[in-house]
Amino acid sequence: MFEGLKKKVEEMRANRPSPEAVKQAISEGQIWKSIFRHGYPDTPRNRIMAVLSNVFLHLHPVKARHSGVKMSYTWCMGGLSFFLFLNLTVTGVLLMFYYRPTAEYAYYDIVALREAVPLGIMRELHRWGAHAMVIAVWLHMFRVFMTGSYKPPREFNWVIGVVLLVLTLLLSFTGYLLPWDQLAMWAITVGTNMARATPFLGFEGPGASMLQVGGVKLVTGGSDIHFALLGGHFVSEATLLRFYVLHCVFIPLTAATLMAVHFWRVRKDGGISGPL
Amino acid sequence: MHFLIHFINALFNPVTYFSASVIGFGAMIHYREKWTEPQFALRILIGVLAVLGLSMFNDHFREISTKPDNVPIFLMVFSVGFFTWLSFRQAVVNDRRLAQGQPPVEKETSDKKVYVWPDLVYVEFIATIVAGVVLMVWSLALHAPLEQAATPAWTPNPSKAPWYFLGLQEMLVYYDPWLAGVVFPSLIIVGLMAIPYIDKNPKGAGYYTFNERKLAIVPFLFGFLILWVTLIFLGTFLRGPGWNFFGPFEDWDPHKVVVLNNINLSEYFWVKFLGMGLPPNPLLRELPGFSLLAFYFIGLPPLLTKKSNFLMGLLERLGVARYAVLMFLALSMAALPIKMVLRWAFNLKYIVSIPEVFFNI
Amino acid sequence: MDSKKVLAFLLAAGLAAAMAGCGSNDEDEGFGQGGGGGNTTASTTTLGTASISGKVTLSGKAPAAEIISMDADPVCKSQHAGSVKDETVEADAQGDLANVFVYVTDAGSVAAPTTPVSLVQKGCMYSPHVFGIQVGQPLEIVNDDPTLHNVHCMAVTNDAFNVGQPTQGMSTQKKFDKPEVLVKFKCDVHSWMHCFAGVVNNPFYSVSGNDGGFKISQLPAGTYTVVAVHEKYGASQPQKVTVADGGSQTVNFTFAAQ
Amino acid sequence: MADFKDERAYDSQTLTKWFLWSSLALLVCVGLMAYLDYHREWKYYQRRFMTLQRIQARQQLGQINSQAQADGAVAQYKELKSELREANQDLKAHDDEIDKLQNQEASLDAQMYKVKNLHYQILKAQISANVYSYGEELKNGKDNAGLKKKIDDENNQADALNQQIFQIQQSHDEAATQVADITASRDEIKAKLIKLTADYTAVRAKIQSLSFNWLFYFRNAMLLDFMAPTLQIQQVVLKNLPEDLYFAKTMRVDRCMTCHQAIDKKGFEDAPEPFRTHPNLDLYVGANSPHPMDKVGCTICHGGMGPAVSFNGCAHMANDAVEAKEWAHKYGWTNPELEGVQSIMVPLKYSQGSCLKCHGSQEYVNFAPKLDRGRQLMATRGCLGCHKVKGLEGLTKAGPALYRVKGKLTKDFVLKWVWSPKSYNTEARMPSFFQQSNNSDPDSLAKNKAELNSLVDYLYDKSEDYTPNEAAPPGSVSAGKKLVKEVGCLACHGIDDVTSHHADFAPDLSAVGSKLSANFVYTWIKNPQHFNPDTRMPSLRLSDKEAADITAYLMSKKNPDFDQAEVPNFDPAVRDELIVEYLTPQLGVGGANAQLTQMDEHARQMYLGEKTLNKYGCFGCHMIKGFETAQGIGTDLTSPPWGSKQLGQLDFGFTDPEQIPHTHAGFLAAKLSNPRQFDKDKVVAFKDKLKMPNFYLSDDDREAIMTAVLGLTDTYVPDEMTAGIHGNGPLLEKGRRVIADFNCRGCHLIEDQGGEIREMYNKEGIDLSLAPPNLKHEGEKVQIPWFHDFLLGVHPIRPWLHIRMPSFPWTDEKIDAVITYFNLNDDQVFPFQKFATRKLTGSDYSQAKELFTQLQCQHCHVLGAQVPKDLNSAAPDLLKVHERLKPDWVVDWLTNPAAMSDQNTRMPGFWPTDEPAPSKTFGGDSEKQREALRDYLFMLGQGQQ
Repeated sequence: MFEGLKKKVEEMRANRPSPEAVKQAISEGQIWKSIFRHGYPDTPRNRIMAVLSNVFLHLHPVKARHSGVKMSYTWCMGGLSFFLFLNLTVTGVLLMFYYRPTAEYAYYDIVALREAVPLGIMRELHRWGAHAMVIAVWLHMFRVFMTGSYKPPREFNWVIGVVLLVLTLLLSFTGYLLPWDQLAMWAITVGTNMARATPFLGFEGPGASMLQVGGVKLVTGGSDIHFALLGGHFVSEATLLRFYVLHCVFIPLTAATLMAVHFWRVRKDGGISGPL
Repeated sequence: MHFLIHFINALFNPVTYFSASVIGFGAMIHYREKWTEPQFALRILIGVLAVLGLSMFNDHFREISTKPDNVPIFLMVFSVGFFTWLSFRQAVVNDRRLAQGQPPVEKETSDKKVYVWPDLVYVEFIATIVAGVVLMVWSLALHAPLEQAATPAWTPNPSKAPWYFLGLQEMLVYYDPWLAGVVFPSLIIVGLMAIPYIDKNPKGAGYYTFNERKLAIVPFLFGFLILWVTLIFLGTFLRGPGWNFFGPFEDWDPHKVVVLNNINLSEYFWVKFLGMGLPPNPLLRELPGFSLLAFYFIGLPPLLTKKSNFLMGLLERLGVARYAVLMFLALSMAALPIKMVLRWAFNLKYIVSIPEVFFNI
Repeated sequence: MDSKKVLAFLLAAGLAAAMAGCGSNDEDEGFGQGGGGGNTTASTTTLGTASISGKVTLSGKAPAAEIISMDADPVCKSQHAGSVKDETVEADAQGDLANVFVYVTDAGSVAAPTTPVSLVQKGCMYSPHVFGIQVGQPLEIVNDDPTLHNVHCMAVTNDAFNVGQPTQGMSTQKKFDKPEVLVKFKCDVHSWMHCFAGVVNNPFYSVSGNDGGFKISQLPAGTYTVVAVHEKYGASQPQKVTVADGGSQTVNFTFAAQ
Repeated sequence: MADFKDERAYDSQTLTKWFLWSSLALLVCVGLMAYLDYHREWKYYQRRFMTLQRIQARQQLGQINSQAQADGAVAQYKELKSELREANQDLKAHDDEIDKLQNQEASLDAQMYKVKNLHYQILKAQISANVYSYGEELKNGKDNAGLKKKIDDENNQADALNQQIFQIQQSHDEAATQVADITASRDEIKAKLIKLTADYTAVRAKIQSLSFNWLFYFRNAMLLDFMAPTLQIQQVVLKNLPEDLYFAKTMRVDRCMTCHQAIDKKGFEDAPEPFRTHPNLDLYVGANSPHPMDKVGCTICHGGMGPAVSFNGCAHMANDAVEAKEWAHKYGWTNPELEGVQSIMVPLKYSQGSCLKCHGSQEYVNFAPKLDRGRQLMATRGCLGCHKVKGLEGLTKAGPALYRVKGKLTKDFVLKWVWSPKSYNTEARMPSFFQQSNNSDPDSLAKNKAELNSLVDYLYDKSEDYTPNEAAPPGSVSAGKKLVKEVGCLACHGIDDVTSHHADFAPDLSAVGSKLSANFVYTWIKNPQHFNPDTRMPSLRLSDKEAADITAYLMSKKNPDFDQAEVPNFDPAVRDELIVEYLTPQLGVGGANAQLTQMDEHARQMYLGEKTLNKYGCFGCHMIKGFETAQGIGTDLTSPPWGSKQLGQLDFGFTDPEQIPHTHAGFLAAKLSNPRQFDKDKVVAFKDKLKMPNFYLSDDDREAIMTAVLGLTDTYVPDEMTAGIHGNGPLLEKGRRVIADFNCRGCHLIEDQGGEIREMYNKEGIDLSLAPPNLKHEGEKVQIPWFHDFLLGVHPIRPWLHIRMPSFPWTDEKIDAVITYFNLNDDQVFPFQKFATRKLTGSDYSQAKELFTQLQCQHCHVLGAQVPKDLNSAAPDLLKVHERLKPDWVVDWLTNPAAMSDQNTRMPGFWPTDEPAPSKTFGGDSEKQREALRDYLFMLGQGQQ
């Protein structure tokens, strides 16, 4: 009964394929092909295909200046800023599962992250990542300036970059409030107090008292830009919610959109800059 | 030892700190050939680390510098230092080549193209991993700070803004919030955006150089390194309770008392100089201040341009509009150090002071 | 059952199979397995064959025993032919001190016997004046006088009690549930009446007799700390003694008369 | 491949190496992260606690074993085992039969399944469906007869099946019964065995569940511990004690029990921390205690971060430097207070201060003796004269009234006394203002002397005249000394040579001979109100002879050194200088000098005297004419609550943090031990120097006051959790205020606290039944009219006691407050009821009388004129029972005297709970006997013999 089977097995053993043939079979097989559309990228064609056919890699051109891919030239700070942004998005989403932006819970949710929540370390990853991103963005800008890479045709991308810098700082700033501890509240208090002094728009700003209609002041402590920012006269629960929404929805979406433009412009403006 | 600590603490006051950083900045520009030598740089690094290590023996310094939220400042200081060195190093090398008529290093290979896979992708991937490792180690080693639950019932002393805004908070010492907190930051953003449109210098695109772009690099670096980074450092480590200045090894005593007897320009002019009372009309009272400002922003640029061949050349190269914007931005930037000096030298509080409408400069 | 739990169950089953060999297969029935943690002092002990004996003496001049006046209650007075002496310090000419409670402080506990210790009030005096009793062992208090007595136990660790015994022949049973050396008993009706009990959790105690001698027996082999306690002079310095099976050691205690 | 190698920017090998090493580093980091995340501190403690419990269970097992050995259970067990073996042997013969029966059962089971589950239930479902269809058709006007019939048929079938099921069940039961019959004897033995070994088996199972076996590791394994981990965070959520986060109130969550696992479990009293049982589970933490864990939690009393589960996250606070060092070594602990953490724990030695959070509106907190002591000290030492403290407002001032100081003390005495109170008497309560660390320089000394002299002149100028109305006859010093000790002076006063117990409610009398005249003392102790109508000093109803003896004794208590000390004199020039200093701010230097020249000597003394009085705030402790309602001069300790003050608000001056920790407790300890030390190294003008006087407190007293002050916090506690403000609370507190103000607890135990004079009895071996009575159940005990009359006109109840209940100068208001307090505290019906008792007649009466004789009540009790022989053991008069005692109390008292007062009472229990009644009267019914005896006693008093 088993004789036939035995024979068959022996036969298969005698004809077993070499490792190379297995590799070949896999990388030329239908599944591999359907996913990657090309073979292992060790030939020029496959390398081109690797970049072209991959949704993540197609940010890149197929080929780049030899001088531009050097670490000592780019410092990789733009890339790291993006990586940190991604990292912050992922950890931030995880944190949103645990965090409730209300005066009642916000602080103790953070305590819980420190004390009890499994992998509460994501809060550290998020906070330190944010600090690192601020520094990375500065250094990226520093590098771009030092290599004169804002010069034509890249002027507008530099402008976008400046906006992204501001957004990065705002992201960090709005996030600073969320732990709802003394450090957070007072840093935001100090940081937002200046809004009261915005010329014309803040009630303690120059010119605000000139905005009157029929003797009624238009800009008061309850109707100025500071109030709009905080949702009240002081940092309070309304501020927490405002900053939460800004931090989690509004600014990241804006930044992501501008980043797409930024990257796209890098490609369209001739890739990583180099001497002409 | 005790004496040394006292000496260092005494040395760290706003005047010496700021003057020293400006002088240091000048020296950095001037002696770039020297300190960009790797050997020399290594020695500086070792020296800095040694001083830092020794300082850690001081309880107060250790307490302040190991606060979790202050660690990024060290990261910033060291990375900015390193990358400044790196860029200057490459700039110096390129400048030497340019002086000898050779193209910059980048030019040699810029015409060649390499496949993005694997060269760039691989490098990016490794950089990502390394950054991930650094972030994880950092997160494992240091807990994110968490203080007491928020309450407006008591104010921590000092109350500080997030560290990246400490430069602005430092400006608040010299300017009112509407300037330091609103106008200057806006000018910084606008100024940064304006750079590519003002800088008409066609040279130095895509490679490191200093000699070809002196005019662009010096003000930019002055703004970034002096008015931003060192002020953050100052705000973090040297500003204590009551926003008073403390030496690096000095205890932050909340009861420290500091002389504060600053006087407005109008008082200088009307009371001290003319020996009469302040005019009741605020506009008249502040006339000297307004005149001074008008002179600074409107009178000074043409005067300087006339006197200086260099500026004249610049005007010709840039055209009036660009030149005017440039001058305005440059003078605005210079306003901070100028006000600092006026404060230290003459205890000048405000140049223009109309508190009735919150208009103080 | 959600899928996570199914997965977990499969994993658990696999692990269980793998570990079946190392699981403990102790039979969960019957006495005698486990227990007695060995390294702890509160362990239980079985009786042995060693013994400790010795003598308690009083150095210095013993105070003269006070004569008790029983004038207040004629019933008491009538029961004694001569004068009655206070039993607080009972020492003879050689200084042999009676009524000293001697016990081992660091032996394990032994289950209490069910036979009661008896405390009799006779002639308005307690008999015995000092006695030992085990935790959980019954104490039988008997009034043998035709007058009112009350038994006021001044225990601190244990529950105190105060029982009136108005008629002759009345008896009351009590138990102590914690060790306590010494527990005072007094009668509030007859202010001179008092006695002491040493409550311990093993039978390794003794009370010195009129010759000052005592003997602690049935000890298992081992090293022990022995302490003598007197109602007036308090506890002695502890003494360490090592005894072997069937062996006997001598320990003497001396109190200084004040 | 080789053809484009030159186009590479990087060397593949290098990149791969970088990639390899960085990936490895990343892997290590991820692993480390997961590992550190999994290994939490609290898990370690929970595992250790398992071990601890296991060891305990093993010991228990050992005890069970030896107990089983002792009471023969082991032998019984062995016997049962062998019986079981025999029974099993016997059963072998029936094996076939059992097999058969069991097979039968199995097949019946199968049948049952088939009939019940397959046929019957399906049929039932069908019927339901058909009934529905039928009904539906009926609704549509169609009567389907066929279907109706079908339903009926099916119903019949179902009934048949049901019958079948019943029969199967019956046969099944029959078979089972047969099996049971055969195995009955064996099963009985088995049941006995199980019962015998139940304890043992349970403990074995417990040990099993506490073992680190594979199941433990499986359930708690990394990534699997989401299912049913045994190691878990424990917590209580306290809805009724929310935490005030300023913007919102949030539920308090305490997780302390995650590590303090045995906090509510008995049996771990001696275990090492963190596994120790909470002390006094009947009062705290225990489920039946007034502070159960699930209602009160931990942090409301102990402070700290409730939701934290790490040693440092909880903000543990070390008790002392030794513990701090140990913790630093063990847990890497640093003082959280110095790091700015606000919700720090309260060091254990101050934890009683937390009682104030809920009990702050109460006069005293019975279970917090240290806190009570601290608050009492704050009142008696005069802290409250200068500092405002919530809950301690409106108390009697700490020092004597100075309205008639002229007639009591000589000027020289006052000068010397205020200059240095301690040189008069080391126990003096008057604090020292002068010769302190910040005013001992020659300049300050000269100025202080000028201030002092003008102050005394001022006080004497304001004083009324007074002359004692009686002259002291000669007396015996030794008899006086004995009296002082016996009659009860020592419940409030201390004297150096009389007692081992030192009361400090009232002034120490050790040197009173140097202070007062004999006539004054004599008049004073006979009638304190003669000198001061408002004094709290009571009368002890001393006879002339007794008063004379006590006077003689007290006058013998002199301090010769003080008598001979120099009177502090002053330099008028310095005084004038001070006056100018005071005048200058308003008048300028010139104006001030001009003003001075217009003042004569007297006016100058009066001017500086008044300024000095205001400067030092003397009126805080003394009643001084015109200053009765002046505000205290010290920092308000309540708003903001001192314990919650920010550290930055405390001025540590230039003191060394190594010597004086810059914490709340550190500040307070330093302030209380040397109040002026924060002026050290400071340059301060004379008038701005720190003024708080030195109280020379003992370490214990300082700790008590610190407990009371650190306990003043702003922790939010809702009204419903606050004690003493609901229902009868305010009425109770009113009475307690009188009790505290007049130091009733100096003698009496009230709510089981106080009775300080008992300390003396204890130390000196005096029988405690001779001490003042325990007033437990006093409200249940005495009738209100009697109580009122007694307090109004105190008379001895137990004449053989030496100590006397004093006669207090109380108004009806105070008496009412006290009586109301005692009654409400014992849950007496309000308004208080009247009592009527039964009249005994016939055989009831004769039996009661017999019982009265049998129990020999008169052996101890006085009965009118009939007095027992032995007065040493005498007891109160039974003829007074009817007017003094409440009937219910009498029965309770007879049932268990110790429970109604304390263990020291001489009254024995005649009716032991588990033994027959002592008498055969009333059919031996204890209850009836006690009631009859009570009624008999009530009749006795009303003359119905």
